[in-house]
Amino acid sequence: MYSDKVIDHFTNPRNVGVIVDADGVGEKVSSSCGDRMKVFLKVVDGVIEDLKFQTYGCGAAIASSSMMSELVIGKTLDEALALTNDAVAEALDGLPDPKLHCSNLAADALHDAIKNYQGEGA
Amino acid sequence: MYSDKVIDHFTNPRNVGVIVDADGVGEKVSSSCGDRMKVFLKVVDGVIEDLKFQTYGCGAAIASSSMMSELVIGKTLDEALALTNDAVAEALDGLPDPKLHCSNLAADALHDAIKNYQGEGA
Amino acid sequence: MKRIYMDNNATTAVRPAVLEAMLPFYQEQFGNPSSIHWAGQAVSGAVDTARAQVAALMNCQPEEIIFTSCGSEGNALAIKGSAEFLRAKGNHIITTAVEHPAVLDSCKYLEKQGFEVTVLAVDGEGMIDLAELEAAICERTVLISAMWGNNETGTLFPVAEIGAIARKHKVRFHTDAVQAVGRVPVDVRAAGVDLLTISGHKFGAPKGVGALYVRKGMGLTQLFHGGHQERNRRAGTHNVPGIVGLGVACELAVADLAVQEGRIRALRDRLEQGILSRIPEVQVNGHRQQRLPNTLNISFAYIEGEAILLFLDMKGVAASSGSACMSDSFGQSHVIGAMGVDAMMANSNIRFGLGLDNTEEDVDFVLEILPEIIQKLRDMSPFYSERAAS
Amino acid sequence: MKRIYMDNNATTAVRPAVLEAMLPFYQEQFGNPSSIHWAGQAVSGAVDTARAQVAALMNCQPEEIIFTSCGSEGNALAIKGSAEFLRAKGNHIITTAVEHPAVLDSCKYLEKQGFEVTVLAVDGEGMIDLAELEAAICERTVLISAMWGNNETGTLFPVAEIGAIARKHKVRFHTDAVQAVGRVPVDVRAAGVDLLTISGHKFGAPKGVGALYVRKGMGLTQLFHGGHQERNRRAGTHNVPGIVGLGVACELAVADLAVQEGRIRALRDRLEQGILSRIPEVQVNGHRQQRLPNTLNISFAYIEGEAILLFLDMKGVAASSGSACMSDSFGQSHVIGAMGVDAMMANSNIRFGLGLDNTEEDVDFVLEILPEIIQKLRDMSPFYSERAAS
Ligand SMILES: Cc1ncc(COP(=O)(O)O)c(C=O)c1O
Ligand SMILES: Cc1ncc(COP(=O)(O)O)c(C=O)c1O
Repeated sequence: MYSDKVIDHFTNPRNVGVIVDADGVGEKVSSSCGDRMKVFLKVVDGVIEDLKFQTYGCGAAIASSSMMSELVIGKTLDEALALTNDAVAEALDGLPDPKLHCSNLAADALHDAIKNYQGEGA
Repeated sequence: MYSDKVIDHFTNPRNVGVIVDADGVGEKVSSSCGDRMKVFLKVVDGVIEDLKFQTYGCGAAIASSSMMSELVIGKTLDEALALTNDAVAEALDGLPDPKLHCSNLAADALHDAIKNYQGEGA
Repeated sequence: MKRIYMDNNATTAVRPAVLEAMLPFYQEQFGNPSSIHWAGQAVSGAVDTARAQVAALMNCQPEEIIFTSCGSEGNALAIKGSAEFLRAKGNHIITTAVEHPAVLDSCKYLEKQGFEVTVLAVDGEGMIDLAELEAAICERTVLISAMWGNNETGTLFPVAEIGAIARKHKVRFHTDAVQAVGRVPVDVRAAGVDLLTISGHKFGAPKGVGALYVRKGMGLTQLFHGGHQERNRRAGTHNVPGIVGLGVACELAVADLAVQEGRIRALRDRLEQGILSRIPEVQVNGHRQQRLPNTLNISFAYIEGEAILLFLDMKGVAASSGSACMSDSFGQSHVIGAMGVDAMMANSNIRFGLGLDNTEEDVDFVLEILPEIIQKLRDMSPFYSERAAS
Repeated sequence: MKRIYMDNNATTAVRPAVLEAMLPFYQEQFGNPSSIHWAGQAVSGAVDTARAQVAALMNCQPEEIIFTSCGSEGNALAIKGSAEFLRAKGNHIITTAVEHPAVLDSCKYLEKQGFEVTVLAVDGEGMIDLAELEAAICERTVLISAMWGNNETGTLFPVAEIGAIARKHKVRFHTDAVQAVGRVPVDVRAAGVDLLTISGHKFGAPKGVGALYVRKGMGLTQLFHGGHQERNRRAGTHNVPGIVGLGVACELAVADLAVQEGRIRALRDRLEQGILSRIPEVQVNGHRQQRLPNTLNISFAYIEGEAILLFLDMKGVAASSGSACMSDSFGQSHVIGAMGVDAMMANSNIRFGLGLDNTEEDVDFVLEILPEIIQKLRDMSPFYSERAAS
């Protein structure tokens, strides 16, 4: 059902946790399945230096969160804002159709965190 | 599906044929399946001395005809008139439900032949 | 006693490669393909493979296949499911007088629900008239159901022409290909078919599994509700071993069409010619040219069919009179009746359905014993002696 | 890796004696039981034997058994077939909120056809209120459909009491016993049931076969039309190997009820107690006393069920969240939802369905790995850290 990459990221999720003094905090709750993701950012010179997440959800949601974190750490905020949910799913070698919506959490929560950071920094 | 007796009488039907100078001839056609039986009698002193039959029909119809012939040869006309379709089926160790009506031909055609004989003799 | 099976239109033995493919799915890979764990995932791939194999046989997309439990289910789902789904559009259905009871009785059921059914007549060879079909189509017509190959006579309908007419008038077209598949090429695209029924046990897959092709975009009201299986079109845990077997049988069937057209047709023709030359007053029922290569339906004057079958059976030869489903019901075949065959000939029709296991020796054995059987029964028949006397 | 299968409510492996009994019917005794020749007669006796075995299991007459292809078919035939048949008498049906989708969606279909459906609520343990049931019955009520054992929680309905109420009001009573049969005694006479559904693959028979008990005198409108099979109540060539397997599985099930009540219940209780004592903030879903002996449905606060299943799966343990049919659809279980379980607990429910093959070692292995899995997921969950913080 799941690709090897999904299984890998689900089994050993990267960057799980909280950043107590985060520069930005974002959150997304799925209206369809109740899955929930929180993203904590550390931003230095417009670059995401660190990112931690917490996820309540299925295997696809957890793997998407983990993959998202790998994709954006070290990237600029603009690059991170350009990350789409589809790109996360693609980086995982795809998700089963009924699970595609679970990958939506990851980019959305990330963007929410960036907005939170920018809103505060503005 | 069929008892051994049915198979035996079907495979080696007794008394098939015609009696050219029969004392009585009877016939019965099934309205439900088109099966048809003809009975030829030789009667001596009120006793069926010989009986031949011709049957167009399924295995059950043929076996019933044959069994009927065995049951009544040597019997008095009264005894033969008392023979029922059920008795024929029973003597064959029974017939499958949907084939029970096929045994109806035999006693009916016999009774028709006896009536034909009695009508002529009266 | 050697046993010769010539009733392959009733059912077939499961082919060795089919059974072999099925066996791992009873005890080792026994999971429910809807389950996400190892036991489920191990088998869901097998169901996908089988779906692709079935689709390849009939030239459609895998998603267009619904697995069913038998031909009767496929026909009921196609006909009732279409009629109910299209009810708002119209209430008229066209079918033919020689369809399998699964089709005819589904239509009768719909008549009670307010549908109007036109039953097309057939000629003496069991063929419909395409002009009559087209003339029967009206504004309210939502479905044409006409079989690919007839189960009693083997007559093949001109499916592609029916499909063209259906398409022209934008009417949905279902065909019961239960007897055709595996015996003649069946291509749903080329034939312009919207729904097509097959049943595994007629071509070397096991009993208890079949499939319905449903062209993309054709909505259907379900027969079984609940489970999301088969894209919500047919609930129920997948019959995994049966489905796997059906897939393999479809793959083999593609490869074996040449055998059907070649060796099996030759055996059937040998049997037909042999009977015609050895036994007087017989009549072949069905279309002379457009016929399944394995099927011979033949009537013997003056005698009754079941009696012939019993004698054949005692010699080890399994054949049938009309369809197997008829064998313990009364009355003559509605197919032979619709062809206008007279009652006595209709009552004596025997169907030989040849299969992959039959040999020339089998045919010759039947040709050797049959004249004697027929004569013995004719000698018992009042009709025969009356005719001889006249 | 050792594989531990604890999803026997989704499906079971075919039992060795069942498969052994089936095997001769694929290639040697492959005939159509409706055929009169040797090939057909050889198998029609086998179908009769199986029918008697199924009847014996549930204490009914063999003629009261209709062979089907699955539980979904049985439920659809019982519910739609009864409703349509009794339409003139009334248009009201009573069912419960925790039925299998095959029942609920059959009722929804009937709603579209003009039937009115009362769906009885359940309490926190998944139990209906008999007074509410009786109060729901009205003049137009033609059918009550209430399951024997729930597939997600194992909760057992008081079937005999429901039967008594149905009888008192002369309403037909159908029960879906797909999960109950083979696990608890199922006696249709004692329970006063009119229709009862079983599915082979839930108790050691193969997928693709089931049965519906139909009490003598209960008319049904068919789902499949045509063939005279099953006394004209279900057309379609018999799935002979499947039917033979179902018969043997029924015979074994009678003998094994003591194992279910004894060894399997003990294993289930060991698992339940073990989890409760090792992991905080868990909750057992379902009735404490009236429950299938093999079933444990349990929720773990703060985390989601599929993630738990995946980690179990990676350790070789197959379990399920809710019914297998749900596993690739969204949303929480309608059963757990109807019990009023809060959303987060509902999303984390795991069903362990124990079976004949499970051992004490299997249970202990699960008890060993589960706490770690739960903790790992909780450590990822925002809900858990928020709760810890508060
Ligand atoms: C209670 C219940 N009813 C009906 C069914 C449907 O059975 P099947 O999958 O054999 O159609 C199931 C199985 O999922 C079940 O658990
Ligand atoms: C043409 C045709 N349609 C449908 C059927 C019904 O198939 P099944 O017995 O698999 O339900 C048959 C088989 O008897 C058939 O020959």
